[in-house]
Amino acid sequence: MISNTLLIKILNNIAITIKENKEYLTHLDSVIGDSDHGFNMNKGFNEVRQKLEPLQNKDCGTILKNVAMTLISKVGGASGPLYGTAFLKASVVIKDKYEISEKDSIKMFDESIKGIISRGKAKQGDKTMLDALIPAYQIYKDSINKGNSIEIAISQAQKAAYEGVEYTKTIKATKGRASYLGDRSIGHQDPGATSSYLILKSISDTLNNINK
Amino acid sequence: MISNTLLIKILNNIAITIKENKEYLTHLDSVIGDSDHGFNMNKGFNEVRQKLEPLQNKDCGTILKNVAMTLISKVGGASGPLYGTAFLKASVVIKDKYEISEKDSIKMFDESIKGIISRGKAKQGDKTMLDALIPAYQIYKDSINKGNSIEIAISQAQKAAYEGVEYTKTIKATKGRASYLGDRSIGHQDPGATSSYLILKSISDTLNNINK
Amino acid sequence: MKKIINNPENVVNEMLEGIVKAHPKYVRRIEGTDVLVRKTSPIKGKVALVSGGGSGHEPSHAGFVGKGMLNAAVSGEVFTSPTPDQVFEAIKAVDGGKGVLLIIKNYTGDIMNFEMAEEMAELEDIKVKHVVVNDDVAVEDSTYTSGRRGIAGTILVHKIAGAAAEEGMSLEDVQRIAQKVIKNVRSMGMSLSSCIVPAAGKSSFELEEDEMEVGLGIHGEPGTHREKIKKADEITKELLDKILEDIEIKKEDEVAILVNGLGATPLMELYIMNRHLHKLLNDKNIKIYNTIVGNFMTSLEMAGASITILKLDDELKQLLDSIADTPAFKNI
Amino acid sequence: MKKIINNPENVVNEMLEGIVKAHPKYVRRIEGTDVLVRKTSPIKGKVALVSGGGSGHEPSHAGFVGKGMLNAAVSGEVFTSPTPDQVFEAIKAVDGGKGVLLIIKNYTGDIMNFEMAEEMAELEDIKVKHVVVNDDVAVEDSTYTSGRRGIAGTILVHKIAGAAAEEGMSLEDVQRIAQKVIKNVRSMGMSLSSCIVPAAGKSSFELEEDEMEVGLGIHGEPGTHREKIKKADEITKELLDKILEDIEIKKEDEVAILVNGLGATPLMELYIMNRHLHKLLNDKNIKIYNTIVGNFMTSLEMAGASITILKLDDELKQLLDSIADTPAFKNI
Ligand SMILES: Nc1ncnc2c1ncn2[C@@H]1O[C@H](COP(=O)(O)OP(=O)(O)O)[C@@H](O)[C@H]1O
Ligand SMILES: Nc1ncnc2c1ncn2[C@@H]1O[C@H](COP(=O)(O)OP(=O)(O)O)[C@@H](O)[C@H]1O
Ligand SMILES: [Mg+2]
Ligand SMILES: [Mg+2]
Ligand SMILES: [Mg+2]
Ligand SMILES: [Mg+2]
Repeated sequence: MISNTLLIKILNNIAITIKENKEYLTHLDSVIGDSDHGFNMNKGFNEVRQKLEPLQNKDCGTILKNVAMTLISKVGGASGPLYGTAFLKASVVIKDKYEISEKDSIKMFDESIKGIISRGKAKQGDKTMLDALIPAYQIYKDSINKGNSIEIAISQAQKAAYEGVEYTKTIKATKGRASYLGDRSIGHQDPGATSSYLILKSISDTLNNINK
Repeated sequence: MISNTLLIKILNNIAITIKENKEYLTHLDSVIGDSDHGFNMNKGFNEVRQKLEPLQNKDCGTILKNVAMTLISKVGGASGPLYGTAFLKASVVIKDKYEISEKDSIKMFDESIKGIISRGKAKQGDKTMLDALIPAYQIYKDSINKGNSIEIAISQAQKAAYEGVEYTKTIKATKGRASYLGDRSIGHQDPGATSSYLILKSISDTLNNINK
Repeated sequence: MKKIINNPENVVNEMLEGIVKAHPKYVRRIEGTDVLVRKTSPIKGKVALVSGGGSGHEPSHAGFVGKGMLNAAVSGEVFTSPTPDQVFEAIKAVDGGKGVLLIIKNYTGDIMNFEMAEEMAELEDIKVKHVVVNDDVAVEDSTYTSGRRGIAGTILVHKIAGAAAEEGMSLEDVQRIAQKVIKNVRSMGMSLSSCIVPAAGKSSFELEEDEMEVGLGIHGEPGTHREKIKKADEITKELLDKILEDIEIKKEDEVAILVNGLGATPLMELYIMNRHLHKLLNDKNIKIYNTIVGNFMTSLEMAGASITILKLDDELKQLLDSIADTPAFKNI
Repeated sequence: MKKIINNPENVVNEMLEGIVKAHPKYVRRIEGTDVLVRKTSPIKGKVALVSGGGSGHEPSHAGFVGKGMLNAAVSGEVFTSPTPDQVFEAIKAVDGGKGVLLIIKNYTGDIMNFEMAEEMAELEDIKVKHVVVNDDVAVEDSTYTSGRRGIAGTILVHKIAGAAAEEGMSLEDVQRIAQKVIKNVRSMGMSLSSCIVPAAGKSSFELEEDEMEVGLGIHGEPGTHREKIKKADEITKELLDKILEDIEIKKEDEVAILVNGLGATPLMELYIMNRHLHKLLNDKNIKIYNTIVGNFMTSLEMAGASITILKLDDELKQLLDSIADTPAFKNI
């Protein structure tokens, strides 16, 4: 169970994580992209952070919808609409709810990924954020379905996402800006997969610290 | 006495000297000017060299007038009109003559310098070619007047020109492009003074080798 | 990082202010946005053209707002597609009742953001259509890539579709014309140096003193491959050959050519390329109807150039010739 | 040396060929020379304007040959004044019987070569006059220097004197107008990097990563001094302050401003400077009548910019506003 208060805390920590990794993400994007991923993600999540205060007592759906709209209107590039759509789809699942159940969380994760796919037309193996998110989601779903808590499941999921990031190093990009590099993209890790991993890792860290 | 044949040889050797020092002169000009002195001088004297052949049997005045016109129409920049004017004024002194006497040579040198001064409005101490040419001329005149040969006089003159070049390192440019640098021109040797010295040195070398 | 800027985070905003101050007769800014529209907007009874993309390509795109070309330009952060709300603001500001055509360059981000704006506009009953420019032959156009990128050829889409709109054509016709240009335009670029994204603060890639990067885009991304630097004539031939592999241009065909500088290349070098490009096309008996040389689609301070070839027909020729009056492109 | 060229010795010739191929409606080349004249030359009954100088400043000067500006441009080697015979060819080709005005930038070499051409023309009874542009306030104008250099302000002399000639004014009047512009125009520049003269093959000077050169000319010569690089707003203020020390501009005076790039500076940065320049002048209650931003008087691939201020009166304003149609400057 994740309360709206905890959700706010999670989002705040994601924003901090992105900020801490701004240069790192931009560096990754400079190698196979256009050097803006860290700057743009930080711009968006920094704005998210500033909007959290007045959302304190709102329902989880409203909170996430606001996050989504902020990302869509502040990030730009490829990641803005993709992360924006992901949060928007997740928000619909928990419309009007003040708590997120285990079951909700699977649905949210699933809908987010579906949103990214329908918006960006990519699939696993294209060397995008999906290569971190899809394996993470599969582990997450299995783990919850086995009866694990959100804390445990998300901790397993972020590890899978990390492996997904590692996997992106081995493949050729066929979607997004890195695809222009062809074979020269091999050997380099995908910035979007990395930011996805960092987001999951941040959620996991927040949840697991709280429960300790 | 310098015959028209010897004059051709002198001019040919000047052209070779300038070619050999093309990079050097350009380098000097890059420090306090605009990096073109070597290139332009070489362009002009290279053209002069190609024009010498058909001038073989012409009088000295015609030869030098041709050199002057070639320099004027090929060198450009500040040095083109200045060297062009110098050779033009010298050519007038020996109009129609097939030999240059000691006395002619003083007059030619004098007229050349006057031509440079009237065209460029500079004076000694402005950090220009005049700082090599004027002291060289004074020594040259004195030496010939003392009864020395052209060979000896020109050899003394080129040494004075060399000292003139060294002197340009100590002073501030107040004419030409280097003057824009103000005090920052101090410490650097003047490219035009250097090319003037190289020309005199080349004449001296030619004459002294021949007589050995 | 050597740049004449104040703060990397403010470059786009300060640039837009500077553009408006420079060209007050042409453009004004929609308050609270990074959208520049023609001084008098909307224009009733005329299809409006909206283009845009990341900043750093100046004079693209704001420099082409004016008579005979664009109605609005939307500027994102440096090399970052603008967000949907900004594009939507542009659409609303320029729609004169006859509909709006979005000119999008083929980048994942641009397409997603512009399409989202289109969805928003449709909800408000504004007629919107779009075209996607993909002229860069460096990238293979297959289902295994994101397809060819949009680069300098975009300028010709602006010019020709802009002329069509100015003539009062319907949205469908303006879109058809824009698509015809896109179908017939190809570009290929190379560079001698990288650029520095202000917020990143360092070069996007490094090149050795004797290397050039071939087939690169306009966002500081590396190209398709690296070579030893060649002579201007060889470079020109290499770029042209690659273009002609991709599009069939026959003897006696007429073309417009654009030799575009990426930002730090002296005009002298662009003209030297242009000279040889003319020779190569003449040798092939391809007729050059129109030549454009200059910095139109740049990549910050990148040194390099691209060549664009547009195959013309009578309709395109007439539209290319018509008057344009914008800050960065004028045809009298 | 990273350049898109073939052979350093041929850059000027090949560039001129490329220019003629790019702008055949505007210019043609006088065979056997490096002179470009308007397509239809001479024009009877109109004073003709001839400008020129070393190459490497593109689009200066050939880019300004056309209606309302120059009749001929003479190109020397890179950064080298053209020779008198070339200037003389230009004079002969454009003289339409009403005389020719030479627009010379204040460099020893330019003055000597152009004056020699003037002497040649006088021998053939062609009426020739000249003006010397010296707008660069970096250099003190005293008997102990060669005086202020001519830099970007030259463009405004071309524009305004060109308009006067187009109106049919006499040679004396066109000269008077040109001199009025010269008297009222001042510029000041800075750079972030040097340029490479093709024939020299290496940088004219070196700057550290955190240094800028202030008060430099347009030939890769070092400036008056070196400073730590500053923010765009500070640089703009420094340049403007130096200009305003040299020329009195009072409240309510009207000016034209030109923010000129030296070749490798992104337009983005010029616009950022322009923004602050407007603010500074507004704060002083100086009225900006006209703003020009772009690369007009460059120095090969040098990164940097200059600011030019021209104090206007009604006559200059009207001439500045009139039509110009040249490859690099169009006023519709
Ligand atoms: N079609 C797509 N589907 C999913 N993710 C994508 C797609 N295209 C790009 N991405 C992700 O977006 C990341 C780049 O984001 P960003 O740098 O912000 O945008 P841009 O490429 O427009 O500069 C890539 O690393 C990749 O993970
Ligand atoms: N007014 C002048 N009188 C005499 N010599 C001059 C004058 N101005 C410049 N010079 C000489 O010309 C040299 C520069 O020649 P060059 O580089 O060919 O011309 P530019 O300065 O036009 O590039 C200087 O080093 C100086 O010796
Ligand atoms: Mg990116
Ligand atoms: Mg020089
Ligand atoms: Mg981007
Ligand atoms: Mg010179």
